[in-house]
Amino acid sequence: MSDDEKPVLLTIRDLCIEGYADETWLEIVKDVSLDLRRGEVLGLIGESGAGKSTIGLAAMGFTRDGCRISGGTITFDGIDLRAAPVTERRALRGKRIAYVAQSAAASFNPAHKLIDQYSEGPLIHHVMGRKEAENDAVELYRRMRLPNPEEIGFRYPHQVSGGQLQRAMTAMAMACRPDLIIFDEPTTALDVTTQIEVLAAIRDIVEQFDTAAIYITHDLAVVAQMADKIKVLLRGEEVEEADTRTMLADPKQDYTKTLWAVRSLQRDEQPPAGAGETPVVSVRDVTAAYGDVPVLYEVSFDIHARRTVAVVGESGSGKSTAARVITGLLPPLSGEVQFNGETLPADYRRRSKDQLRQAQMIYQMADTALNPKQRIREIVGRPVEFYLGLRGKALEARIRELLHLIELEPDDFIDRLPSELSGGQKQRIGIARALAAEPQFIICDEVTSALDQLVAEGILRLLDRLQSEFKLAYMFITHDLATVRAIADEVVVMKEGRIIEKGGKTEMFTPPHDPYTELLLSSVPEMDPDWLDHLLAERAAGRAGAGVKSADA
Amino acid sequence: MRNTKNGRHVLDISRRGLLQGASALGAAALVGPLGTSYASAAPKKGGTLRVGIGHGNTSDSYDPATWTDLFAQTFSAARCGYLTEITADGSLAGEVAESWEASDDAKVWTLKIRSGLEFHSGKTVTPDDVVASLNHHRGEDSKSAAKPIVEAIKDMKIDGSNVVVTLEAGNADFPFVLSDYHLAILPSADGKIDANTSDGCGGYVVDSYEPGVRATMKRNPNFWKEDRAHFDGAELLTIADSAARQNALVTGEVDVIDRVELNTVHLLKRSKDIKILATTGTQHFTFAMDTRAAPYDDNNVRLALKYAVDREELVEKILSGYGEVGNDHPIGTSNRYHASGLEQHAYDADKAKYYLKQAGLDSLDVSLSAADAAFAGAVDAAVLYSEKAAAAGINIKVVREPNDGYWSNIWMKKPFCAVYWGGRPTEDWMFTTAYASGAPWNDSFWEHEKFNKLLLEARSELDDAKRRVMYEEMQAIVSSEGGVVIPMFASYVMAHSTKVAHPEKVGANWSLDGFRCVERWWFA
Amino acid sequence: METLISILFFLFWAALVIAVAALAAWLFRAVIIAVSPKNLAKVLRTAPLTASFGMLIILIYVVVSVLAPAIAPFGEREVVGGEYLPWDSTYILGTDNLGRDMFTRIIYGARNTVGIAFVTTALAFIAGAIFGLLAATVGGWLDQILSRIVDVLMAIPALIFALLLLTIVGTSIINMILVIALIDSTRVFRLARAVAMNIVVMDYIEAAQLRGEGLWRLITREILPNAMAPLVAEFGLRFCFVFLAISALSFLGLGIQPPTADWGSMVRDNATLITFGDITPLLPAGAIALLTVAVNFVVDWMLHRASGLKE
Amino acid sequence: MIAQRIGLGLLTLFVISLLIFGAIELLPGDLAQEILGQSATPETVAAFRRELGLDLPAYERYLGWLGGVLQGDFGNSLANGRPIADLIAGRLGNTLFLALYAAAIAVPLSLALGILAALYRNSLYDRAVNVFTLSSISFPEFFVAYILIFYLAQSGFFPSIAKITPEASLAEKLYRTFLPALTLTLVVTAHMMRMTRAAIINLLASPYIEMARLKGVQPGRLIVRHALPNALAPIINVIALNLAYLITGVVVVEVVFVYPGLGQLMVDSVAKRDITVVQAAALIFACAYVLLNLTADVLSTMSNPRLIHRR
Repeated sequence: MSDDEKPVLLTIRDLCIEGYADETWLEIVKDVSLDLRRGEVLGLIGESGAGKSTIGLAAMGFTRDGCRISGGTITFDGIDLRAAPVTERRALRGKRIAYVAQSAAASFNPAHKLIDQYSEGPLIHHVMGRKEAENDAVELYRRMRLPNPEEIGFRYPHQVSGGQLQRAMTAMAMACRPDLIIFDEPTTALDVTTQIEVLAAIRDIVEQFDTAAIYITHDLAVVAQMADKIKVLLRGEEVEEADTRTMLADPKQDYTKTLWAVRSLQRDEQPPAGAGETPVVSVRDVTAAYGDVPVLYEVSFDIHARRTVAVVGESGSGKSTAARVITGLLPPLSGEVQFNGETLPADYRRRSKDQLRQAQMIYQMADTALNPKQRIREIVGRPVEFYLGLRGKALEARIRELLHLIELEPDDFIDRLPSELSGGQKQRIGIARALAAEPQFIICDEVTSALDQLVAEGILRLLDRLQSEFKLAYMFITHDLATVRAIADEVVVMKEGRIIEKGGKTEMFTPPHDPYTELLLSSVPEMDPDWLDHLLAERAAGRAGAGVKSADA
Repeated sequence: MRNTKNGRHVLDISRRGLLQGASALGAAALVGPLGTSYASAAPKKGGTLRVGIGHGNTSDSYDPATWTDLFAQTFSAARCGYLTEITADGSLAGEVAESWEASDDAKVWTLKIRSGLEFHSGKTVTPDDVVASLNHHRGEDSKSAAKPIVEAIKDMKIDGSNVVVTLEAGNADFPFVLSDYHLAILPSADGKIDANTSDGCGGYVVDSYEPGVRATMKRNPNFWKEDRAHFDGAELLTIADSAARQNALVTGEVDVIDRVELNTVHLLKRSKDIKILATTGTQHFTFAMDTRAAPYDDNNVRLALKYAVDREELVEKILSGYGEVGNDHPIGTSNRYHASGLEQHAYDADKAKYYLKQAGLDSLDVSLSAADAAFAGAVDAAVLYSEKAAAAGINIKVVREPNDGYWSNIWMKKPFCAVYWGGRPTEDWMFTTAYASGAPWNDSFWEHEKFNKLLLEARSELDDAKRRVMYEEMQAIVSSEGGVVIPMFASYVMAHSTKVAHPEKVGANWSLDGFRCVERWWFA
Repeated sequence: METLISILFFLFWAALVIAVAALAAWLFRAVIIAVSPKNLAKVLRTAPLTASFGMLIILIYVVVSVLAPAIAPFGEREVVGGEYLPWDSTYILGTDNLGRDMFTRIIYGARNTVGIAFVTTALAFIAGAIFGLLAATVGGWLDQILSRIVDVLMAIPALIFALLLLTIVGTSIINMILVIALIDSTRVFRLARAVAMNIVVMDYIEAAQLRGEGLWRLITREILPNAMAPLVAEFGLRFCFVFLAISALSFLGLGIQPPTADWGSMVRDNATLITFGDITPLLPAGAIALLTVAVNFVVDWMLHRASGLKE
Repeated sequence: MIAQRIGLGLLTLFVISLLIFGAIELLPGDLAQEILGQSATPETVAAFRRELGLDLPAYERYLGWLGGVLQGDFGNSLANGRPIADLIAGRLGNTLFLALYAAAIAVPLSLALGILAALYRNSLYDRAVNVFTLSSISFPEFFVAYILIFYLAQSGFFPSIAKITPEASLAEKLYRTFLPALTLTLVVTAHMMRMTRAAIINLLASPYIEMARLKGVQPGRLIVRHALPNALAPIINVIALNLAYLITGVVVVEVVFVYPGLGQLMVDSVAKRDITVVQAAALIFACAYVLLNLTADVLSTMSNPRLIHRR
């Protein structure tokens, strides 16, 4: 792909960007430089807050509200984007530099049909007429391998699935045949099986039109498939930059090395519980529905003390619903949930305080799981006060103890508001709140999926430690098989409300698999830059024989 | 005029006018004893008079039994004929009744019905119509506000073109009573009038009527009075908001308005296209005390309260000078037997204190209920009263009551409240209505033996001098012992554009030239 | 030419007023930052000039209301001279229709009006917010019943409803406060319920429910703090609407008891003058408008802070 | 869903009729006393009551009334015997005419002002519009009306009273009712404009707005084409609320401009305790409110492709 002879399209020198926070301007990008040649794909990688998106947007001469470029130059094809007047920059956007956002579902305007949004760029930049643009859209939809390319453009965004939307957005970015596309985490919000399709489609089209691209992601395996060269960022500063293969094989900086090492976290399966041991939680033949829509069909599984059961599946598979049945938020139509052999009332409102205390929950989005108006002291202290009746000094001491347990310095954190915490710290507070009730059983609902890998790893290690310390039983809901590998003892694979397969982790990761499990497992990207090529080739061959169906049909 | 002797009886002209009604309305108006004359400004015909009236309600109707406000009154005065009419100078003229004659005890009245009168519908006005029209207000099932007025009628008989009315007791003022605005003469069939007819025998024929909004009329081509009804047509508009009323006049939307807001009359006066017209008659504003209840049952307290009100200030501030001070009796200077020689009550904190002490009190705490429904500015008047009374050790707590329902819930229910009286054209009528023992509207619940006796005697007394003595004595009694503080007589303040002309003498008995501006006025 | 001069004249005055207001706001902000404790000062530093202007005005109003007897040259109900005296050194703003000092009445009006409006709005918010949050939190039949009741109350025109109720119960200040608060609380209910509906779906509410928290704590500790921002914004507007309601009621003859001075009734009492080009009624009306603008400037700023929108 | 809403609406109407009936019953005094006013004597009042059946127990009268209404007969005005259908038809026409007239000015105006304010937010224009609209809503309606009369009627541009006759041409009607319509416009514009601005600004942080900006969309198009369609639901609701106000809440403006609308009829009828007319008017107002809310809901639904184009 790369070709050093091609002319340089984008040059950024010593870029500094400031963001307005806490009444002052803070530098969020420091002295970043990069060069991008025509047709070249640069992977920008880093954790959240590394300034990836900010740099990506700056490459379009754009800053979000509350940010400003404070230094450096951005030159696109000879145009100084900092000096250029607003109208000139606006004329470039969408026409010569396009953008593909992280969440296509949020970035498509819900009020307009896809094809109208596609045509808008060509129309306002006077590249094509409406009819021409619509025909072009169908062509690009076809190239993006969207089903029903003729017809899909006439749908509204909400009528199209996430993977398809992401492809439609890439098509839209291509509408004016730009010289440069910024991909801002385009597959992060997608299920693994869907991600493959989108990645393949993006790669193809960028190659076909010889478009230069900046590919922003926090997922190394993904960037390995897409980029010609990789730049690693940390807190707004460049760590290192190198050709993709070089970078993967031989990272120079310690930070890069730790990034690379994250994926190696793994824990051995705990010995299975004795046959006579009563499981802490036992889900028995649960069938449940939201109103008239059935979501769970006769689901049964057990969770024993000190063991972690990972419930795996894609969005809509019913894994979160199972958790809601267990917590009593959704009384099942039939079946029951037992706790230490005792049947729990179906509705949480009829459960005793002690029953409620015994089962706690940690949520995926720490942002919405912590009351933004309460201080840490109250968030963590309330369950202690509520369940255990501690007051005054004893309460304070217990809160501090809990904060120690989750490895946060009490003096520093006890009086903060959730908005004053980072994502990982918030999730730790969520864990502390669950621990505060001194439960036997904790449901972890995608607790790491919103976090950077390094942070996620820390959380997983913490959970692991706490489990052995307090003999906890975990139900771990996730779609990420790497996480499963890292923490689970048992795995329950769910699809469309049914359990496809369940068993010990070792067993589950060893073939032969159920075809769906196989699909899930094979879709997890690997660090090998050739992984995607191989997989696609394999599947193309397998499609004729095994008939594995894409989940994103 | 009072001392002119004429005929068998020693009577003055107005007296004779009373007992033997002269049909000569024109004569009365043109060459009346006071020399009232509009010959200098000869009326012109034509134009449509637009009158903005502060009254009028969507629940109004054609039924004379329900008329209460100025809109209905002005409307019916233009549309309907009455048996008698009080002319601009306060004398009585015949209208549907051409003339009348009383028996010596003033008990039997013979009314001669004018011949050749026609309703707008073309039907002739007959004595039957007159009897039916009066009967509409009589009888057990009558829901008419005029019922108390016609209750005195014992019997009515038709005698050719005459209607002979027999009263329960003699009443020298009976023809005056017949001018009451409820007693419009309407066409009848089978002895009953159709209460909802738009017909009438007045100067104007109804074009349209939307209660609470507007009425339009055009001149009755067959109107019998030759020097009246100069306008081609008239439009009466309900404009309840006083600012809107003034603006309508200022912007030329209407030609005449009534009830000019006194707050701003000085500003309105500045306009050279607008003239203010004020007449002082019998309208007076009062604060009525329940004389049955403590502390008002003690006349000393009542006197203290009478001396604690600054009448001049009220006239100046509440009426903007458009009025006269009252002397705690309801007979105004325009009444025939006004007692001009009585000592005038005036603000005197020491006297008030003195009377308070007489009542054995050092200070007095009372609540005074008021609402602008009582009269415009009643609440302000109460506030001023309260301010001044404080100096005499009387603490008046002003209670603003809702306008809505004031007459049914506050008046005659609360022991001390503001009241409005349009007044009555005769002393007897006024006293009988509101001061006689047991009268339904005796709002001070006042009982005075001597007063009641005098009232009865005066009613059927035909000797004018004797009547005067009696009525003056009654005024003195009411003033010094009555239960009503009457601080002021309010003028009717109207405004009209300079395009409108009216006779020099304008009726003071009611607003808008005794309701009759449509009939009496013209465009200059 | 003359119009041009008058326009220029007007613009000059407008610019001058704005400049003085801005300067006052700036000085005020500097002063309160200096005298506030550190945390507060940090927040105050973010206040735009409009907001500090608003705070200045509100502070002035509060001071004037509290110190009314000390500031006012005459007594609230004292008749000091002839009616409608012009502005001069004794009667700074002239006298009213009964010869009471206008300036004094406006100062006392601040006390009565602001007090009544505050109590009314506070009541409306207490009732409306409690029921609104309750409906959203409990849901089900309680929500249905409360919502239907509010629907019914809102479907009756507010002014006519107030007229009916006040005629039934009588027009004391207490009754007026209660009636206006009742009518306003239906609007607050709708808002509180809508806002709370968005909050109750949050995970932290679920967490609290699963913990077994009681309704009262759920509402007061978990939901209310998060619903404050839109409620406060609504409070700002509703607060000012109370003046209007009182004013409209006095138009229908159901105002505040005299001789109590309140701006709504003062506007009404003197309103006719405006049709003669006399600006007297503009004084109380302007006092209301200034307060409305001031309150909303502050509210806008608070909302802005709460939304975290950086512009 | 619509059928359910209509059912609920009918229930609301029924409850309102009960409520209003009860309220009128509770009002001190009755029709007989109010009609006769100061001239009422016990005898005449009794006769009046007998004739109108006011001496019957309240529930009998209510049931009688309800029976009539269910058969489509609203009965006659108790006060003057006119059929209520006739009485109200003309008034309703007038009310709707004025409401639509005012809405025809106010809605486009407030949308335009709101959009411009969102587009140039925090600019001088935005602040000026903000202050102006806040001031205009903090003036009582009648006061706004008087000011307009002073400037526009006394100088002869427009008539000060909105006297309309059935035979007047449309142009004349529009001319004669211009001032009341303008007054109402000033009263409702601020609210709608502020909501439009807020609804749009609310969306400006959305990813799809950023996306549109990154496509090179100009600010005007950004607001109109990308933000506005998604802000329609709250805007429609505010418009519906204000339309409901224009129909039900304008009694003060009707009084000032002597415009024969329903509000005035209802206030008059309340004053006279003419219960049948009050009931009919209240039901019409409630109907307008319910229907407008229903329409707003349907329109909001239709403005949201997610709700009309199901998957």
